[in-house]
Amino acid sequence: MAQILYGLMAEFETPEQVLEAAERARDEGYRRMDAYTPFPVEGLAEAVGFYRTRLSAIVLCGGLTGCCTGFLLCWWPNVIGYPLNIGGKPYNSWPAFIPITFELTILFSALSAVIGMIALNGLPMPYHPVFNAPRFDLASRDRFFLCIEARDPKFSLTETRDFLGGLDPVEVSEVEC
Amino acid sequence: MPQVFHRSMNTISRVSLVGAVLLIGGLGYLGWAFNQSPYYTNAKLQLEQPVPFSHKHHTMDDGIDCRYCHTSVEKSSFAGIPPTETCMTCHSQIWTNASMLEPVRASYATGQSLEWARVNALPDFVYFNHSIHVKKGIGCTTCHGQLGEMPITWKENTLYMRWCIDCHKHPEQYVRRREDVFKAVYHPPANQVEMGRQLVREYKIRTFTNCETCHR
Amino acid sequence: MTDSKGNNLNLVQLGPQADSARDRFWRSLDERAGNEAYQKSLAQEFPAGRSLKNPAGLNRRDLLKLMGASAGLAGLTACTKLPPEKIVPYVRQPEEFVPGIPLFYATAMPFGGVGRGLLVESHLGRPTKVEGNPGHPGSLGGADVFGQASVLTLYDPDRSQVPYHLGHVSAWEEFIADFGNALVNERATGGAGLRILTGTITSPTLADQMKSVLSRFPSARWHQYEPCGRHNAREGARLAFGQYVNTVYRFDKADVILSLDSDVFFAEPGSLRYARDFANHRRVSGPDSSMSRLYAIESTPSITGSQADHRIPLRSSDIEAVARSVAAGLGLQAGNAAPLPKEVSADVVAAIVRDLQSHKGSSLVVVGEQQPAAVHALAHAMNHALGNTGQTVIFTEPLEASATDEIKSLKDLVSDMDSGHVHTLLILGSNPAYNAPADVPFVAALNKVDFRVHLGLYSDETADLCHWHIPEAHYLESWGDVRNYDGSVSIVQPLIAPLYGGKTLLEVLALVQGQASVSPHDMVRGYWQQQSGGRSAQPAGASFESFWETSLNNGWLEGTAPPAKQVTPSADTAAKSSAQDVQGLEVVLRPDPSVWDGSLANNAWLMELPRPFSKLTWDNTLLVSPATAARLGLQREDVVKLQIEGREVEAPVMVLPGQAANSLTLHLGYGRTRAGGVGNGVGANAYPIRTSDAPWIATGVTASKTGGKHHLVTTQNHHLIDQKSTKVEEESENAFDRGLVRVGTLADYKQRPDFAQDPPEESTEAPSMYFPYHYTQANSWGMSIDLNSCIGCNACIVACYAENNISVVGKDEVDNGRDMQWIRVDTYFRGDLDNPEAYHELMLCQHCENAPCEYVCPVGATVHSPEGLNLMVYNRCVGTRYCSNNCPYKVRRFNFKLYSDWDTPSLFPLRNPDVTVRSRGVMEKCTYCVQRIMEAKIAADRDETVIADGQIQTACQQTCPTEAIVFGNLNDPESKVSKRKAQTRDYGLLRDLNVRPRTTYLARLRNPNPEIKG
Amino acid sequence: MDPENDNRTAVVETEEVIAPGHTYASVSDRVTDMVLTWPIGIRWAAGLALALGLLFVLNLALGVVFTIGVGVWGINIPVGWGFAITNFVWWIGIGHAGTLISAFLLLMRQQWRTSINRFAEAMTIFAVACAGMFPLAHMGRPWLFYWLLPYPDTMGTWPQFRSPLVWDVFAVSTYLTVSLVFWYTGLLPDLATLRDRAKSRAVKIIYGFASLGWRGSASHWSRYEVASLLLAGLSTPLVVSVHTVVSFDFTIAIIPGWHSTIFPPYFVAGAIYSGFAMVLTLAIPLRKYYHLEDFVTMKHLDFMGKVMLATGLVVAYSYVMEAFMAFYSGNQYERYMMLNRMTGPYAVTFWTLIFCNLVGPQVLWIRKFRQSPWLLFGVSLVVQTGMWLERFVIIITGLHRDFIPSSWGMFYPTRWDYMTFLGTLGLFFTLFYLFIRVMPMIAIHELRDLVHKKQHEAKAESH
Repeated sequence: MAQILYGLMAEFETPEQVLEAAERARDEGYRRMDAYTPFPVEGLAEAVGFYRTRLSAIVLCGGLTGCCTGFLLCWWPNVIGYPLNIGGKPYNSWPAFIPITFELTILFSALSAVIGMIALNGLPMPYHPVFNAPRFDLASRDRFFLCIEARDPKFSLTETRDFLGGLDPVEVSEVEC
Repeated sequence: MPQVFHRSMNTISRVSLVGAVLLIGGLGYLGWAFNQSPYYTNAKLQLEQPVPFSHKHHTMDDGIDCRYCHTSVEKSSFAGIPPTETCMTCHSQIWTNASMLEPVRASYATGQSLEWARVNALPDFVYFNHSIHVKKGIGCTTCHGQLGEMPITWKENTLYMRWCIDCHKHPEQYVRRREDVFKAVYHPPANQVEMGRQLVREYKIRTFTNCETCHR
Repeated sequence: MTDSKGNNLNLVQLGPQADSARDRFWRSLDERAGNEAYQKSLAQEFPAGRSLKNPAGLNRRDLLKLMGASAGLAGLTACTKLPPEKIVPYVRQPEEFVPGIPLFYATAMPFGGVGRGLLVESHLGRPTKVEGNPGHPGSLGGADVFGQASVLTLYDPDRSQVPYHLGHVSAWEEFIADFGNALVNERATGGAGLRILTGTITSPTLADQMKSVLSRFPSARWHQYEPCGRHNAREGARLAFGQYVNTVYRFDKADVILSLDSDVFFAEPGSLRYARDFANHRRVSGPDSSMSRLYAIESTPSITGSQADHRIPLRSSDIEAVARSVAAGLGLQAGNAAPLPKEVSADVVAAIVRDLQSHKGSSLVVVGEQQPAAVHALAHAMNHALGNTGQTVIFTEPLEASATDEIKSLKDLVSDMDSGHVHTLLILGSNPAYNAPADVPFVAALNKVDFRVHLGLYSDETADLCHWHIPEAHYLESWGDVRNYDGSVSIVQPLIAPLYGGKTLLEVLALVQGQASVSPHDMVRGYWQQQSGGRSAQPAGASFESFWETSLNNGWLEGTAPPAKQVTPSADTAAKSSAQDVQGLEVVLRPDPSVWDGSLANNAWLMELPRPFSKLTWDNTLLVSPATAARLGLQREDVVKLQIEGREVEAPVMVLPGQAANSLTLHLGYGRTRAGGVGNGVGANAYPIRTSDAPWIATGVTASKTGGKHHLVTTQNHHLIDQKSTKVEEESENAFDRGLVRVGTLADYKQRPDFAQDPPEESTEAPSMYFPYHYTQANSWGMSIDLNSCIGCNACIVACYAENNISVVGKDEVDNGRDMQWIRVDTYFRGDLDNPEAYHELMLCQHCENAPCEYVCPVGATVHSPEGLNLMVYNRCVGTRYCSNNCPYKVRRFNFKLYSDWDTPSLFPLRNPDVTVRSRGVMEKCTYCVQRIMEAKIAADRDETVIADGQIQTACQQTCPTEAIVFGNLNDPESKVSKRKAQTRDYGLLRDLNVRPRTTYLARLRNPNPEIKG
Repeated sequence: MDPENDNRTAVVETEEVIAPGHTYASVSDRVTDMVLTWPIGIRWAAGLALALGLLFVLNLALGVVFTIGVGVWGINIPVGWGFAITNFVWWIGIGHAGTLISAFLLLMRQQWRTSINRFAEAMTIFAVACAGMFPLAHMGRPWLFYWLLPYPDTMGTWPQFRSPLVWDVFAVSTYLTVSLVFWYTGLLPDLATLRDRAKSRAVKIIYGFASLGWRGSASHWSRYEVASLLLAGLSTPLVVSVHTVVSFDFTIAIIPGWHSTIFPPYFVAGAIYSGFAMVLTLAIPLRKYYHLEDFVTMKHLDFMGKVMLATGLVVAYSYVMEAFMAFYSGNQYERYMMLNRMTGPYAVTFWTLIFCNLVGPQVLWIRKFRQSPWLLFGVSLVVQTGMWLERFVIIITGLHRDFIPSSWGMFYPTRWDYMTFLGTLGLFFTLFYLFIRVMPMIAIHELRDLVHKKQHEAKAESH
């Protein structure tokens, strides 16, 4: 069959196994790989070569934007846009503007956190080659997968298959694009 | 095999996300556009009138002053709509049997009033006073448009509050010399703002944006 | 939201000639007369759905209908486009009309036959607002509730709109024909069968007409009967002087006043003037000012009594005894003085006597209409003995064109009718079928009259029994004249052509003389022209034309005031006493403070007006003193059956502090059956227990609980803590704890002029986190209310109704706590329950500089103007009611439902075009009459003048008979209001909240007699 | 397994946060089956029907309110706010527990949050939805609600940003949005599980879209965890701020009984109090009906009981301080208000609330009671009643007798008041019934994580 290969997928039964496998693969010099687990496994991300995310920075920017927006939203109409004498209070009665400033800060940061996370994860992505792996549905239940991708320079169908086979997986399967 | 979707679905889903955002924005814009549209504001709309009265003809060709018909514009909140007899002062002499003027003659004969369709209507909770605006050097055409160029009268502006407030905040951009107030066609001079500032001082124009100015 | 401004573009519809308007009504009526449903609705005279009692139409169908409308309005404010409007200009415009600028005309309102001078505001021929006429001797600019409310009666949709013949729609022309036939036989007999019944008539022109009628029909008779007229006063005068005279008091000269059961500041024809003189004479500008002293002995709390420095609650039938012992003290042969009632000690009487005697010529004894003629006579004797005659008491020729014993007059008429002598009866502007005394069988006798004609504003109880009913012209639609309290003559000039083709008495009398088409204007003018020939009714030299013009302009005729009359009471006056039964319970009948004798029962403003002291609306009750209530085991709302000589009436009980023990008060004017949609079936009709020999005080009464309850609705709760205890109720206790009402005696005040001041830590200068706003504009508005002058007459409330298009909500909604009055008269009691001091306090928006209502509004619908007004922008309001919650004075009013009447066309022209008519879901409140302020400001700016002090008057201030309210510019130290606020008596309510109210009060002062303890 | 005719006997109660013997597979299957394979039970359908009935009542009531006006309620001058605002505060308060469990306990690394946070968050969202309705419905002209939103209108005007009501708009909408996204984030992996476990293609597609194609990649998980932590960190101050802002509606006003600095903490504590009560009200029947004793264990009930006790005591302290300050302040208006509250026309409601919030819950001191589900259930209902009454008393007694005695009045609720309140219960339960059928009511991936941790601990002990 003339399907292009996405990579080789090894299935494991425990998080410890997949973690060990990932580290071993890394020592073997594989770089383009990813692990798929039903719950976050500590250290696994680092093992497959993912170190830090920019998410926090994004959220910080979001928060600051929200903060400024909030205050200006209250300040501008009251001081510039349409100043009115409200109960004898000064136009810029900033203490009264704090709640809205605060709420918008939270709102903006929260939204940037979620949207940032989804975007950085490249979602939505309903179609992904790994779903072609026959038993991949277990990845969201009780099995742990390690996939070495074909675009990895060191990738070779036979050697990689042997390498993965050596990590005593439940099985190793080819994943088409 | 757990694959549920075709690969094209990735593009589709992302595009549709972007599309949704654009759609919301677009709807917002449409709402705003509708709000400004003549359909909604009646601006620039020519209404059906019993007599196709032409301000252009009467003010420019005949050179009749606004106050000849709108008698109370300088002393009352209401500019005044001329009674039929005002029309007849001339039209008992000229165009005495123009068919277009039949309703006017009929009204004069029967005592039944002409029913004009209102062109510049404000909501009833808005209290506008013509006399003070005229006194302060705000010309007819500033709000009513270049009447001297209107064969059939239409509403020139939206008459939205935002529009009123704009002038109430920056009168210098609109005020004119008192002698020019009743010009049926008026184009502000190049130095409007500079002249405006000077007139604002001269006419003691204060910028009222407090509510009781118009709402009581 | 919409307002009636739309209408003022309909320039033609209601001009003074208003032809097209009249046509419209006739046409529509003709059309409707055809269909059967309308016939039925005519039968019961107030078509359904027109009832004002529930403007919001509380039955579901009406509601949904109305809500449809409100939904439309909703849209109007939300995102639908404005509906297309028409502009309908005049064909020929009256030159005095400038659209948008109101005109003012002087006229006079005949009330109980006597004139009240008025100045009426007219927008393009629509009278919208009644004010007192400043140039008028009887008004001096003040107006009372009846005058203020009269403009609503004019537009009352329930007024009769067409002549009825036997209950069917007919026409004036048909009446002329029919009446002509009836008169044929009368001419033959010289009018032997012709009788004319009117109320009290003071109009010279009318009298003149009547004279010529009687000369044409020599054997015809003219009868007068005024249910709440001044019968006893008249008879008292005749008892004392052997002739009828009119009594005029001069309160501006009276230093010591003894009031015997008299509500002289409310119920007299001259009340407005009396109240003004009294207030001015007591006005305190500083510690060196003086005050007159008022003793009031009365059976039920009256606004006069609330002003008294010493008030003694006493059964009306006991008062004569007190009067006699006072008279004896003054050295008069006071006849068989009954023993003093236990409530009054001899020392008190002695003290009063000494006080009176030490003020010979500057003292005054006044007696209320309720007291029998003998007491009136006694008072004349006392005033004479005190040398007050010509000083504080002036006598003139009677006001009545022909003063008679009206009760006897009515009795004669009825006996004539009964014996079948009467063939043609004209009942002109009165309603005897409802208000004739119970022992005068008017209704029974009426059926024996062959041809009965009724002229009236409403197709009322009497109209129902007559062959013909002719709609009467409202005084704002009529030409005429009328005498004022002092005998001077006012011209009644119309503000609008009769809306429903109503006729005046003059026209009917003219018709009797065969003149079908003579205008009342010509009659009045003609009469005075002819008079001016003879009597000196005009300054010499001046042409009648100019005299007439000035008279119309002034509202009254120069030089018509009759000269003072020298009369002395006959020696035995004091000895004449009325044989009054002084045993057991008494019931005192009084004209109602709102609907008077019942003729105003269909006026929704008056119906919803909280009655003084009880704050009751939409009812009349049996007022009972706490002690008596405890003794008889009566509770508020118990229905009680009163029985007097087989006559009986049932009424609910209201326990009222200050009511005299063993004296029950019941107000007349209720229980109408054909008043109209508002008045029908409201309250209990007291006339059935009213007899001709004791029209006011009925003794020998038995009161028994029926076991029933009737729900009473008041706008201010008085929770009596315990009827037997001596504590006043909870609300008042707190009011005084909180320093809302501040009172001192004149003596204390001279000692401590600043007794009313707040302690410094509670001043408006309390520290604030924010820098205060600086009111640097030329004007900065504020108000001062002198509690020492306010008599609590309610006129301000009705004035506010008319000026600000305030809606009536009906009994149920008032019960829900949703009355819409912008200004209210709070009443608090101090002292023991049986005789508490009562204090009136006007409560309206205080226009706080740090307004708590403003900063909580989410949309900025209520904000502050640079001139210190607390603005309410109706069209911006979304109705969260947060502002009202946060208003410490609770002066805001909310349209919980659609209260404004969008359905009744006849009410549209009533509305003030300068004030927005509020729609459902919108907050409203007192605006200091911002429309008047803006009008003046624009005018001043346009004409490059400045606003003079006093040029802007709020509606409440303008109508106030005692000038208790002053409004003006605080930035002008010379303005009246600044001067008042500079007084040491000035204090603000709840200043400790640091809301900095712009409305402040002058503390109340009392001037008790030091000789009288407690 | 069918909940209707379940033949298991003797439920095994456990002291752990999760019953022993569970594997990744068992927990996944157990929770997903409830959504995917269990048939619709009669009792569930009946419950939904009842809720829908109440929902109809809500429509009717709101229909009348919108056509006739808020005048159909018992409100008046002086009592301008009645049931509507009471319900608003009550619902908002209830919402708080959900966010607190999912956010605060997450930050505290509390394991016992795991099996209750999901439906607690759902509860939050539905409660806030109910709450959000009232400010709108109580307006005199609700069709103009958008004037409270800042947008460039044709009038050149803006909302009045000093008004607590505008703060409410921002606080509540922010709260709703953040709760929603937080909830959805938590759902992502579980939706993936549902997608993978679903049999029919249609269901797969639906959950497939909903899960955005989540595939559990290691890098995703790490970003996911960062995001969750940040959200938790943001939600915690948010949830505190929301009820603080709600309490501003009263504290900003000058009305005696409203104008008090103690309100913010007192309202937040009260909110958590009533919120946990609602969680129990939902959890206890749920665990019984769906046999979740393995996941929602005695330990959970015990902890929630303790939380209620703690917050209840804070509330009690606030009541005492409120009363004390009223007299200690020497302010005569405050003093009268407090006396009137205790002895006036509304004394009954006041003392009822004291019983419900102070006296009743003291039974929670006793461990045995904390661990008897039905008694706990009873207490939770009592507390919720009490908390509703608390808001009622604050609003009504504050307003009905304030500064000027002549304007004193009374508030008598009408049938429309009651119908509006019952109606929102209908809305709430309708949403909740639907939720438990289409969404995993327990966070599956967190359960797996929990199983993993438990295994670790087991190992650690065995070594």
